[in-house]
Amino acid sequence: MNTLLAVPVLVPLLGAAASLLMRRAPRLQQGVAVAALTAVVVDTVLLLRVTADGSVITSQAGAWEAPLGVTVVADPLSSLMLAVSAVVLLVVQLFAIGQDIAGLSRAMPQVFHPIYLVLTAGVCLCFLAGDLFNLFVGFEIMLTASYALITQAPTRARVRASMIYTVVSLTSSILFLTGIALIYGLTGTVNLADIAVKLGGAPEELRMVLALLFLVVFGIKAALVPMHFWLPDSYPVAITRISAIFAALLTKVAVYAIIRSQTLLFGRDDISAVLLCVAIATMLVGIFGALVQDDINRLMSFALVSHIGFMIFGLGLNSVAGLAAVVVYLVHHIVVQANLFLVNGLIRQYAGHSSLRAMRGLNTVSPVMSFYFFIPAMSLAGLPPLSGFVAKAALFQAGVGVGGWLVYTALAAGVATSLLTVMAVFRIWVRGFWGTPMPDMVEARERLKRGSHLAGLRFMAAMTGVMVAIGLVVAGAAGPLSEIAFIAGHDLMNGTAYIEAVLGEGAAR
Amino acid sequence: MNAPGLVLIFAVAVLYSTGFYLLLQRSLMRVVFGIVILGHAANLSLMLTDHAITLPPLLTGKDGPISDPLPQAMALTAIVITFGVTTFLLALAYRVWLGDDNDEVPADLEDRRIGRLSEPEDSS
Amino acid sequence: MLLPAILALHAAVAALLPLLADRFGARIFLLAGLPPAAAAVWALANASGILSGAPVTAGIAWAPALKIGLDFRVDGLSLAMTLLVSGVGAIIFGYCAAYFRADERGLGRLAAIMVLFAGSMLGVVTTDNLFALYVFWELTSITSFLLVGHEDHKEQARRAATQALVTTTGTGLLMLIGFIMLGTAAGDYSISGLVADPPEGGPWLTGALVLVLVGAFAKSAQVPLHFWLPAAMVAPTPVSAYLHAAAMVKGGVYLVARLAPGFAEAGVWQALVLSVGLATMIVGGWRALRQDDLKLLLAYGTVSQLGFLTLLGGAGTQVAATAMIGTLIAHGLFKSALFLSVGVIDHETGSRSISRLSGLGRRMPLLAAVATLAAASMAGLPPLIGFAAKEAALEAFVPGAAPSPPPVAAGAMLAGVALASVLTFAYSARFVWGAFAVKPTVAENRAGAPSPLFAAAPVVLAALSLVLGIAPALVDHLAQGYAHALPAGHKPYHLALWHGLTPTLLLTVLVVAAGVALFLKRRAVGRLQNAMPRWPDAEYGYHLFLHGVYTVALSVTRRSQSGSLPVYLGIILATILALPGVRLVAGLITGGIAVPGPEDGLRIWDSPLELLVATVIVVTSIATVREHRRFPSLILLNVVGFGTAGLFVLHGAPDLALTLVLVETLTTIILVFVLRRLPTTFSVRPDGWGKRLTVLLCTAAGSFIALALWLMTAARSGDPVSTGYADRAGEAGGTNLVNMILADFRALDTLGEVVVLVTAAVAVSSLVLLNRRDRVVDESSAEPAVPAPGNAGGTGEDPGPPGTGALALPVHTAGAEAVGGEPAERDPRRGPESDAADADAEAPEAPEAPEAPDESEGPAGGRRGDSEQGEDSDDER
Amino acid sequence: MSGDEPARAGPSPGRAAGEWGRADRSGAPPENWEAPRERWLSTAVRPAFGPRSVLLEVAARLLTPAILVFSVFLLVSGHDRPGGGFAGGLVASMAYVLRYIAGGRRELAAGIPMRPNGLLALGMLLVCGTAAAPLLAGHPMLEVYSYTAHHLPLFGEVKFASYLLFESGVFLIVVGLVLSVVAALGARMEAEEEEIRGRRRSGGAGAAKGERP
Repeated sequence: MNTLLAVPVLVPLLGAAASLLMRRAPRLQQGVAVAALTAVVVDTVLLLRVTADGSVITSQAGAWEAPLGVTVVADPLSSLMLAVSAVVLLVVQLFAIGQDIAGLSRAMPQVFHPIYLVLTAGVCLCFLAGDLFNLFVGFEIMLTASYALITQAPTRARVRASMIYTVVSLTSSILFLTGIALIYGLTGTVNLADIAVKLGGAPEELRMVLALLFLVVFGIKAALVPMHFWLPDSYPVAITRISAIFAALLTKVAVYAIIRSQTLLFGRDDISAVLLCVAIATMLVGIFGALVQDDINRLMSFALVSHIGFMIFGLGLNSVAGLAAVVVYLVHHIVVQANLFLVNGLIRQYAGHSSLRAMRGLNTVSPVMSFYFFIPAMSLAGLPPLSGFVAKAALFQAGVGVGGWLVYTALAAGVATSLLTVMAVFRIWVRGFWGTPMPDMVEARERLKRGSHLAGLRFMAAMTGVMVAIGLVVAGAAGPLSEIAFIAGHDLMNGTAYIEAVLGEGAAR
Repeated sequence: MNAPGLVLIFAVAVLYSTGFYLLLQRSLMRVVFGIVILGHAANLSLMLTDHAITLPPLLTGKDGPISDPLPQAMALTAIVITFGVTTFLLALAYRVWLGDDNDEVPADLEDRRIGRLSEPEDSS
Repeated sequence: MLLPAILALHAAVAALLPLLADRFGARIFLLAGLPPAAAAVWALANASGILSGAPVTAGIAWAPALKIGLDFRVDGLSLAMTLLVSGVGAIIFGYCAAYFRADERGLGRLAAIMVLFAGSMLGVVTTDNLFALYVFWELTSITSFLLVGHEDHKEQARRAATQALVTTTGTGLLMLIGFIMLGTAAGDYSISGLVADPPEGGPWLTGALVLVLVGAFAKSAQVPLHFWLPAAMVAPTPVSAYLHAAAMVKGGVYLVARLAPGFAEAGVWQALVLSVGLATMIVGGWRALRQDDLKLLLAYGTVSQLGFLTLLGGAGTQVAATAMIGTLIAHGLFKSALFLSVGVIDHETGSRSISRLSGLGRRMPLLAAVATLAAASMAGLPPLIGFAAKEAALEAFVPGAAPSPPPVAAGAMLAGVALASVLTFAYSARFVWGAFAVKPTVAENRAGAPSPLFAAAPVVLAALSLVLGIAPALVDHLAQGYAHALPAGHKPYHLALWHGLTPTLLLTVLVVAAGVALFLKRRAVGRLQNAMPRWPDAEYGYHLFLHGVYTVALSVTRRSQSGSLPVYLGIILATILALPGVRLVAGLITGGIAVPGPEDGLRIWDSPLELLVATVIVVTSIATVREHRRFPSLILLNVVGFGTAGLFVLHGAPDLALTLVLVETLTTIILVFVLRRLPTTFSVRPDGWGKRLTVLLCTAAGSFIALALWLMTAARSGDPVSTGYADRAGEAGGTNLVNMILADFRALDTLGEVVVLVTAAVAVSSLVLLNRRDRVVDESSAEPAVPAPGNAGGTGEDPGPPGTGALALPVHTAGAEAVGGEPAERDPRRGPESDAADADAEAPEAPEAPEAPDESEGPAGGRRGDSEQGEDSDDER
Repeated sequence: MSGDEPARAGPSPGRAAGEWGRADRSGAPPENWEAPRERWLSTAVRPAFGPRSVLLEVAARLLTPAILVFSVFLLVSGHDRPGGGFAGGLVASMAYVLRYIAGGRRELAAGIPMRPNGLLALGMLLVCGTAAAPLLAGHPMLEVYSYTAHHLPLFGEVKFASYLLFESGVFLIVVGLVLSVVAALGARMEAEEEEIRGRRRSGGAGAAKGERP
């Protein structure tokens, strides 16, 4: 158990340290990165197997018992998130190596691989943290790595975008720290399970204030409306591999933090009404933003914001089915979002940009790429038989099961958002993929076919294909996935298992 | 008996307020200043979760209540993290200035472009 | 379990086809026809068992926890639909092999999607799980989107495809909600279970049924959602024949018929189904009467017939059900035959316009005969299957013949059906006349007879119409398989050519007479139609919807997404005040949050020293805000830091104070490094409301946090966990607790912290220590899109509208030095200055322009030609 | 950590090129943040601020070993009195910052024993290695092992604990961070500024001889 829980954090960090020493040997760096990520994938899959039955496993860093030392915890939710994230991280890493082979990362200093590994460790630590301050540290690792990554190959646009990104993230970090101070002030502990227990004796109104404060803190990072503005201004500007991983993972980590804090810490108070209102606003504002964008990456970023709203909707239902739906949605969305951004990277190879206003006929230029786009686009739009449909069916089912006028409003917003998502993603298809191909795209294709970049490009395309396949597997494995999701949802609603695993039998009272 | 004195609470309020105000400025350097001040504010908040005037958490055998070491450790961690990140922000600000020759936070161009549209570009 | 295997066969063949297209050309359609043929054969082989009341079932678990399962159940209705969908499908695939040329673009893709469509349709009509039904249902929407948009270089095709997709998926989502409501109410997502044991009535059920019916109506092109179907006629003709005559549009009818046994009694059901069906029937027939394009004529005819089918399927009586199955089969056969005939005509003459066709009856006698036969079936003439079905339909609504609908409604229905039959007869006649007659005003077309293979499919389909008409017992068998589930009428009814001299026969004679008259007076009818006011068009509503959505989207985005960092941060602060802030104030007001009094913690300060240091901090931090010169403000900032360190000392935190002083010193030094490059003063915001509001916002946020801190710490009960550290210090072997926490008790935090430091250090150096030439890396050289020969950076690529790329400005680096030829921003969308963006916004919409000529071809042309009559002149945005 | 070693003044440009530049496949000129750009800096090395002060420079050189010793003391004694890896690292880096301020980037380059990146990587290896080592025995990460030597000459009883390794890693990383930031935001900018100054002059007169008249 100790090893299983330590590997996702320590192995990438060791890899990063080794990789920093190998700046002169990019091949070696790539090898180290792939090895480390593979180890993480294997480890997290094992972790998922252990926790799939709903058991919660813990490890006490430094061997000090729970409220004193830092606890590392894996429950079904965190190990599922870990496993999916690890797989996506690995595939994006391989895509990046493809880009390296194709010579497309010429101008980047050789720090991508170490920082990417640090990002991996940060993401894993966030999912594993059983301690609020440790969660803060995990967030900081992840965010600092993301600051470093978003400024890779700094054009002026990127520098501008990362300024917005960095300052907003720093603000949320400061607020997070403030929140920790408040929680410590009230409870005298930072261990999540311990906080959960001690908050029980605190005045309800103060708990509510904390719940809302933490919703805001994590909501900034999860890009909840009205705190979403920074995301569409920053993600699309980063280079492909980085925007892919950001879009796939970073907001999801924040969503995970929202789920964890709102269920485990503040679960006994009901802020569903706030959550549902936020969800409605997020779904609609996000997708409205997507509809008027001309840049594919920006469109996808707005769609990302919008679909975070779906997850908050599920959380706001405050039921096992709702949480299970969120879990399914998270897994689906991580894979699909990464996939779409990778495809956008491929599109750039043909079009040289990602603007829909000067893009036509990609369908003819590269049928394979169109396929790679179409599948995740359908999935994002929630069309069957892909993972997006499963997630949406789960969510709507949970919503109908709960009922109430606010939930019905949210359902209506969800249906409207789904339709608008269809319109948004198929707008990309109709404008960018259909039509007579632009002459320079055809030229580009011919040049790519002859060029020395072919091997790397093929590798990139293959990795995109792998991601598509993973998306299909998620859809096909909807059975086991939803089963784990329900177990996770049950654990989250209950909380006893988590608290007792950390603090010992009977701690949850 | 835990709550800190009102003077300190007032100091925290002022620190947060000034930090936020600097953060909301367009000048990049003032934004950096804002982050630095907010860092102080957050660390001070952590410290204030504890009794006031007390002995350091050193187990030297002296009598008297010692201060709570955990917020101190967390604040220390936070100070160093803030330092690291602030230096990055500074480098970034420098680079923005290098690119735009302007010590101001630039607005997003695509947002402004869309902001100028009066009609939807396509509705088909 | 054979059925899932056949479905899988569809998918497998679809995956294979694109690979084979290059080698086999249009012949791949013969391969593509195999899965539907297999399905039809399977259905025939199982027919006797199924019709004797033993449905075939199969199931594949998918997500049992979510009640999503691929369950199949083939009963009488499913069998009829399977035979139609797969049987007609197989014939049409054969036709495709002759229709398409080998050099058709995307042939493999087309074939693959058609097979996928066939598979999805088979799924729709055989599945027994509501979710699975939705899955297959939406798959047909998507495949039809791709098929309609097959000729994607035509603007018209793209538009029609999008329209069909938006209409069907939008309503499909409503249907999904309806399904979930039904499933939740019944606790069961199996259709057979739901129909056998429908949930209790009430507003819940009403809502669910309305949602489900909306989805079904949109799919089956019922008024007012019918507009997508005629527009979708831009698809290749075999596709239209398959999707828009035989298969997809029957989906909604099928769903209505499928649910009718369980829900026909519900009030809203009958009202909706009967009124919508009736309206669709008449509107479609009326519009079909005046189309010039043969394909559009058939499309509106299909709309009319779909209304008819909905009416029959929803009526919920045995006779109506019998009539529905009969009409379903009849319509599938004759409408496909007619579409395929139009395809042949189009293929041979290059036109489908009535006003341009003449004398084809002489040139293509076989085709003329076949089409006439099929049209006669459509018109309901004996001895064709269409006649038998229509007789049954009229019989179903003879007042008093069945317990429901009530006599008055039945009378209205009967009149409606009769009127629609008249219209049907008239447009059928007009079709035959328009396609094959010799028109004196039109030059005779010169076209050869089609090849036998080409004509085979319509021949087979028309022949089937005839055979089944002569021997309606075959269809009747199928029909009874479904109808027996419904409440019986006064006497059993069977499809037959001769029932004796019944009132319905008389009605048929009247219908034919009126139809003939209507056809002969077609000019007068045309004038009448032109004279009538234009009805509010649902397509107009669709455009209104789109325009509304985009306008709302734009205004929301324009208002919310300002692109300005201070605004974003201000909104974050406002959110803090609005959520936790308001909650805190509310708690204070209601008394839910206790305010500590003097006896439990309220005090001004703990030592005068504290007051002194706090004053220093307060004064200097406010001074920092007010100071606009760089170095003085830096010094003030420094004092704030040292003041904070002083407070730490007072609070017994020497470690913290030491670290803070060191960090503060270093920060200052590094700030000096950068600050000396920057202007000597910071930019100042003008005084005014904006500034006052900012001050207010920040003060409020700061006060909220401080207040919350005070209240929270005051509310703590019990000791913090950290008291445990002192007890364990001996074990850890040290006396400085803070350091022991950092290096031992909570070393994981420290580990993370140093990782942050490493990352920040690497980030700083990778940001600043770039090579000179890379200092501001060009977008496309960082990720070169296309490494153009002779231009390694790929900077030569500028696919944007001309003029924007040239606006890249040289970048000024430190001081006044300009890096020459700096290709800063190549992305055409992101001009370096707002001027560039302006120019961009005003640039003409290049992508659409070259496609204008395309619109004169294909169905678009037909529709345009039609518009002189004042119809369908929808302003296409 | 070695102290001041004037003998190793300035790595050769070639070595620097290898460290920083080779990885860059563009074939661009190697990046060396510390090696002087000889073309522009043939005669003078400017300190970071103001004119060169020999007194300050000498004082800085003399102080460096003392400061470093003090920082190591802070590092080692951290468990019992204020100090520890952070404070120690910060103090140690202060020594270098002082040298940089006094003597400019060349003076800084002369003083440090290792490139900042190496320090960072080494520190991270130490920290993570210490954290991961207990896993090999199946124990939780970061578990502390200690060994007490009872009869050491001169020192008597001395305890070696694995957290000391951990703290040393922290120490190295803090020094590495400060050095790379100084290198990036201080020395690098300084070099740029000189380059610009030199270019301006060479643009006018065609001869870029030195800094001062």
